[in-house]
Amino acid sequence: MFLDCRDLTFGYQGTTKTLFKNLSFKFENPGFHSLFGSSGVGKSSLARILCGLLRADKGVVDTDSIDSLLYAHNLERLPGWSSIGAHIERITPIHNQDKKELLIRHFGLSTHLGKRFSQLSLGQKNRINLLRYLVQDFNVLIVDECLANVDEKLRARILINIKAMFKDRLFIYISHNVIEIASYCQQIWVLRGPERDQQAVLVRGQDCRDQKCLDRSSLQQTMLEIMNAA
Amino acid sequence: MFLDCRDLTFGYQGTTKTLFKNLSFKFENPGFHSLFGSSGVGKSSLARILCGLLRADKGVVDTDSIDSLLYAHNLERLPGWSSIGAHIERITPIHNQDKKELLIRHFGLSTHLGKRFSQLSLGQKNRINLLRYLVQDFNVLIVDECLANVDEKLRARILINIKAMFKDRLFIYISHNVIEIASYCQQIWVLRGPERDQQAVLVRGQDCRDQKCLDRSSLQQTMLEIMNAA
Amino acid sequence: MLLRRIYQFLMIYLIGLAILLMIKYVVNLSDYVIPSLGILLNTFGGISSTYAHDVFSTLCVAIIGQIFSIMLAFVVGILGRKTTWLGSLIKVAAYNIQAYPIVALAPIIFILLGDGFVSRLLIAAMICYFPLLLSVVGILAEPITEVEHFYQQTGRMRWQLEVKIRSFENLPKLTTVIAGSATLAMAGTIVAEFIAANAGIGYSIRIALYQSDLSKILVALFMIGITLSIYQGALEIAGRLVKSAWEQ
Amino acid sequence: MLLRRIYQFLMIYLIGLAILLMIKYVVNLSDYVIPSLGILLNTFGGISSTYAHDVFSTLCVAIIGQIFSIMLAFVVGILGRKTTWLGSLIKVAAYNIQAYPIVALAPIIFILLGDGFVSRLLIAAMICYFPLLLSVVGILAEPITEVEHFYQQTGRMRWQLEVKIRSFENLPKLTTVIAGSATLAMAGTIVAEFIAANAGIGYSIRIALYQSDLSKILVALFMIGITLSIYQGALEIAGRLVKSAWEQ
Amino acid sequence: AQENLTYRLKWLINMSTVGDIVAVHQGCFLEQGLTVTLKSGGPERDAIRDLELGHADFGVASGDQVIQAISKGSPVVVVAQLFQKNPLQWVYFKNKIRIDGLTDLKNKTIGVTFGKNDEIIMRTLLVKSGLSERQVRLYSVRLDYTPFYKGVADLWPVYINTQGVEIGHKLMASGASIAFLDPESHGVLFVANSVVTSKRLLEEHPERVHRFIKGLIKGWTTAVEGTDTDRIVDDVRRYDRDTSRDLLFAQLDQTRALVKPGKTVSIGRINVPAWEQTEAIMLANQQIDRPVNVGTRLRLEFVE
Ligand SMILES: Nc1ncnc2c1ncn2[C@@H]1O[C@H](COP(=O)(O)OP(=O)(O)OP(=O)(O)O)[C@@H](O)[C@H]1O
Ligand SMILES: Nc1ncnc2c1ncn2[C@@H]1O[C@H](COP(=O)(O)OP(=O)(O)OP(=O)(O)O)[C@@H](O)[C@H]1O
Ligand SMILES: [Mg+2]
Ligand SMILES: [Mg+2]
Repeated sequence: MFLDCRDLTFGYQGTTKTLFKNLSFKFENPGFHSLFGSSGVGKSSLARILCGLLRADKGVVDTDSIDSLLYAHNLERLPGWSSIGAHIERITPIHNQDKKELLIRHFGLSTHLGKRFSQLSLGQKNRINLLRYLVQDFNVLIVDECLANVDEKLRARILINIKAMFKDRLFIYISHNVIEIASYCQQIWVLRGPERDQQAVLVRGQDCRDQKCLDRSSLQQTMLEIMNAA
Repeated sequence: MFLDCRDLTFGYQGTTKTLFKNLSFKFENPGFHSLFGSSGVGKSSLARILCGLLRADKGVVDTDSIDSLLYAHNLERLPGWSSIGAHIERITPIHNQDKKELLIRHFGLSTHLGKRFSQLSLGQKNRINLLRYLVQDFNVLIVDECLANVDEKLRARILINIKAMFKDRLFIYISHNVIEIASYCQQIWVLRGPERDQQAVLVRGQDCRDQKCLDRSSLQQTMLEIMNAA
Repeated sequence: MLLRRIYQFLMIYLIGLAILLMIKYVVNLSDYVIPSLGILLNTFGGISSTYAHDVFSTLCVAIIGQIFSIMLAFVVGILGRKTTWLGSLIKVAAYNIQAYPIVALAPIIFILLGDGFVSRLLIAAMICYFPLLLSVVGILAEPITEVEHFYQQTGRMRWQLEVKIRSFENLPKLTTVIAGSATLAMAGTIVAEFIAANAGIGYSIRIALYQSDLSKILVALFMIGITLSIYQGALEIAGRLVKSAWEQ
Repeated sequence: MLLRRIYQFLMIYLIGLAILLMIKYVVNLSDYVIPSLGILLNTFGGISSTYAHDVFSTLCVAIIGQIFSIMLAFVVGILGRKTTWLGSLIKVAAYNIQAYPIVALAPIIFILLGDGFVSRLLIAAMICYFPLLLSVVGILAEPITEVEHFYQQTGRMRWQLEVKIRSFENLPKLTTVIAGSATLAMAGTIVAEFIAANAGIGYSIRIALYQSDLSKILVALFMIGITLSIYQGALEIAGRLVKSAWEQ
Repeated sequence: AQENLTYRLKWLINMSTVGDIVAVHQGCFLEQGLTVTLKSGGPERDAIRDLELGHADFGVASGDQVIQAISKGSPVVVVAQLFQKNPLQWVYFKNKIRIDGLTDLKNKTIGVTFGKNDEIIMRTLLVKSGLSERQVRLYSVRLDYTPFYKGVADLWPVYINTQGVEIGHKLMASGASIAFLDPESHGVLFVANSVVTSKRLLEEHPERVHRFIKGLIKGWTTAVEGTDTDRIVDDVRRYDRDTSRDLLFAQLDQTRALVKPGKTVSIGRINVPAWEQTEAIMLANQQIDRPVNVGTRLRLEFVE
């Protein structure tokens, strides 16, 4: 399984600026990968192109090896007519019920299932939204700042658990937290804007599977690479 | 100028859980302070109480020394009928026009002023929203995850500039980024939930004024203190 | 709530009446043009029980008509919500029919359906349904992307779900319109009775008009107003119950 | 767009006509119950130009009435948007008046205002304004907290701004309702003419009814429909222009 | 100098108001120094109200309206009576039913407009016929004629000089034959269109009333006796564009017979016994609760 994009060119209609110009990158195998770049560089736009919500002006998105690609972002809301527990219950396929239970525990949401979406804190909203994507059947999941408002401790726990539970899936994790990306991601594509001659640079991350794997200096090294690339 | 809360008790109507029970804390002087705590502990609720959107069941919020307290959070939207540049222009008092120009530059928004709010990236939305509060006349500003979706480099620059420009104001910065809080904040109140016997613990931060001030080991120390308190 | 509605209505009615009487005495008009308070009270005593009965029978038709038109508005709203050719055809049809004043359509309706209960109902429903339709179309045609995104992504979106999401997000607007359309259902039924029927308050108003008897008309307006205040109050309470049941 | 509206209208009209004629031949009704196609075409040739002129004069009144009622709906919507006592009194008044079928109010209107242009306009506006009012009240009463928060916090909130924010966020709904209410303004004007005026298509319909001439009524319906399709199409285009001007 | 007057009619401006139209358009009022504006009427606007409100100076009202208004204290006076015969009659299919005497109404379905004067007239006819109300079926009339056409109702009320002509024409064209039931031939007199004004105008400006009536009677005389019928019909067509010329000629003939039923009758004459009978009928039907002595409001001096 891979996700290959070649020569993407794109600019929003009505604006003169091109966002991507012949952008090419490739996520080569399942695992926890990342799209990184400064605010406004085009990560969310790229994600929208990948999942088909936007169409590139030019170029190819090769998704032949992928059955189902989902895009989760952090402005989503759950419907308000039932509790989040009831909602999750309804949208989980039967064969994923076990996963659901486990995830609810890992995500620290057990005591909040009776609440409506509007009664949650921001970080709780973030978590429940990501959770409902994880219990779907997918090959590729783009996670666009879905945990931006969750505290770091919990976020680390969540990432580690996701990595353990979904080894065969391809994640594209979009976040501004450099340490996190350097620690947990494998292939990190850093976007740099169309004015730079190499628009996307690949950095290899530490791809940690638990909280203790961290070798301080190599992490430092990766972080530097990322920051320099961006 | 100070912000003093004594014996706050609060729980959302229709829920049984009390969020705060005789919570007391005090921000003692102008500067860049923080409210910290894990997701769902009640930071945003507390902010809503401080600015009067919610009413505590019991307790006193002493704001006698404060003329104007504003609360900015990250779900806000700007009206869509004009460009963000025009909006900012309209809502900036004349005597703050210079500040406005400076802030737009520091916030990296100069090239986006012609856009509508809906055409911005998430981080750009975050920034323009915070900016419009900063150009108001305020004594206290609560910043509730307003920069959560901005990249770290830019965020650091923004914080340093805010601290330099608004020395006489009191900021309460809510964020999940521990390094950032440890580095830039002065008084850090860590919320821990009503089941712990000391509901809020005060940690002194590094209160850096530029990017180079960091003394690695004392920062590490502060971070540990914060993490242990939470 | 309900009580407030009633006494607010009374206030408005009395203000209106006072203005009429003032004109009467200032311009010095005879009882034929504007009845005196004495005549009015007299008429009230004489016919209030008959009229109460009439208004009740009208209200029953109005309620059925309203239910009918709520359903119709949703059906058309659901079908017309898409910007497809068929959707817009249905909308054009629904809009056009409304442009025809009922006075012009009535003969055709009577030819097709006779002048029994069904015609009355149809006319009532037609007058009441259009405002509903407008709101329902407006609401159902507008995507709520933040909520719908997930269902679109996971291929779960069905029209029922779409309708449910959009209705829920616009619940306050919908209940305003539905409660408000009660008055229209009532007005519609009265018009239908006025044109065709031989029962109901509309029929009584017609007779009063032929007899040039303004005092009867004023009594009728009073009865209609008070009944409607109660009905609308009840609808609002029901709306609040639905809302809290759905949201809690 | 405009063209599509017109030929969709034609389609609907022809379907309706076909049904009527079918009934005529199936039940074997005479020409005076339902006119034959020949009579209809004949009538059309004879009176279409007069009727076209009538419809145009009606349309002019309708447009003024619609503008008037849009303004009225906004005024009442703005005043009635708060949940204060006065707000709810205004809403009750605005709702109650609507419950009275125009036929019952007409005599009072004529007593108060005479039977000139003003009364006609008032009746037209009353019929058209209520659906507008319902939507406008629904829209203006619902806070858009994410946008309004800043203005509340900084003490900048004025009612004008509140109205602007809520209107803007509900622009598609508002334009749907305003475009749709054109049909109601037309219907209202026709009813007013039917009751009171001595010009316009409503007056012609009354005469046709008086003469029991269904073929003339069918021609009138045709004229009304086609005019309205054009007017509504124009309104929709205007709505789109406003939207793009405001949003871009 | 010309004086401006407003003249409110009872119903639409059509052949029933031919004399009024002629008076306006053939200069009869101008000769009297009056400029008269015609206003059509309808169920929601009656002339007597307009007189009181000052919206009109003269008006046309039916006998029952006048009596009703007097009973409620309206200062209205009658200065002329336009129709000597009430135009209201009942149409029926001759090949379907046969009405020779009033008793033939037995078991028939009769259209009446509840609340309007045709209801009272029919009830009076029924009283005269000796039939009880249970022996006929009264059917509520609405705007269109479909129930009659479809045979749901046997008799249907029409104004003989306008609707009667149109419907008769239509039905004749399709081979049906119709007849009319005329209440007057069964002894029921019920006054129709009459000219009214307010007491005040009469007292303050009797000469103005005089001139108005003079002009009006001249108009009606021209309409009824004039030979230039083309011009008369053309004048009516200014208002009633939708009725064909042929029909208008037929309507004119019918109207003439109502306004001047016999050689000896002068146009505009107030038929006092008819008014008294009208009052009696209304009293009997509890339309008014006590006698109003309508005779005191009839001003016979304007029409010789
Ligand atoms: N609908 C739109 N129309 C025009 N320009 C747009 C639109 N949406 C986004 N943009 C612009 O495109 C650029 C990229 O936006 P995008 O949301 O993809 O950035 P991002 O990398 O996700 O940023 P962030 O980290 O802040 O979320 C931004 O400069 C933004 O202003
Ligand atoms: N309207 C509400 N009704 C009931 N409970 C609520 C409501 N809003 C928030 N809560 C609950 O109150 C608790 C505190 O919420 P709050 O938003 O203050 O948390 P927070 O500290 O800001 O968290 P985060 O960092 O995730 O934003 C949460 O458990 C949340 O579920
Ligand atoms: Mg983004
Ligand atoms: Mg929060």
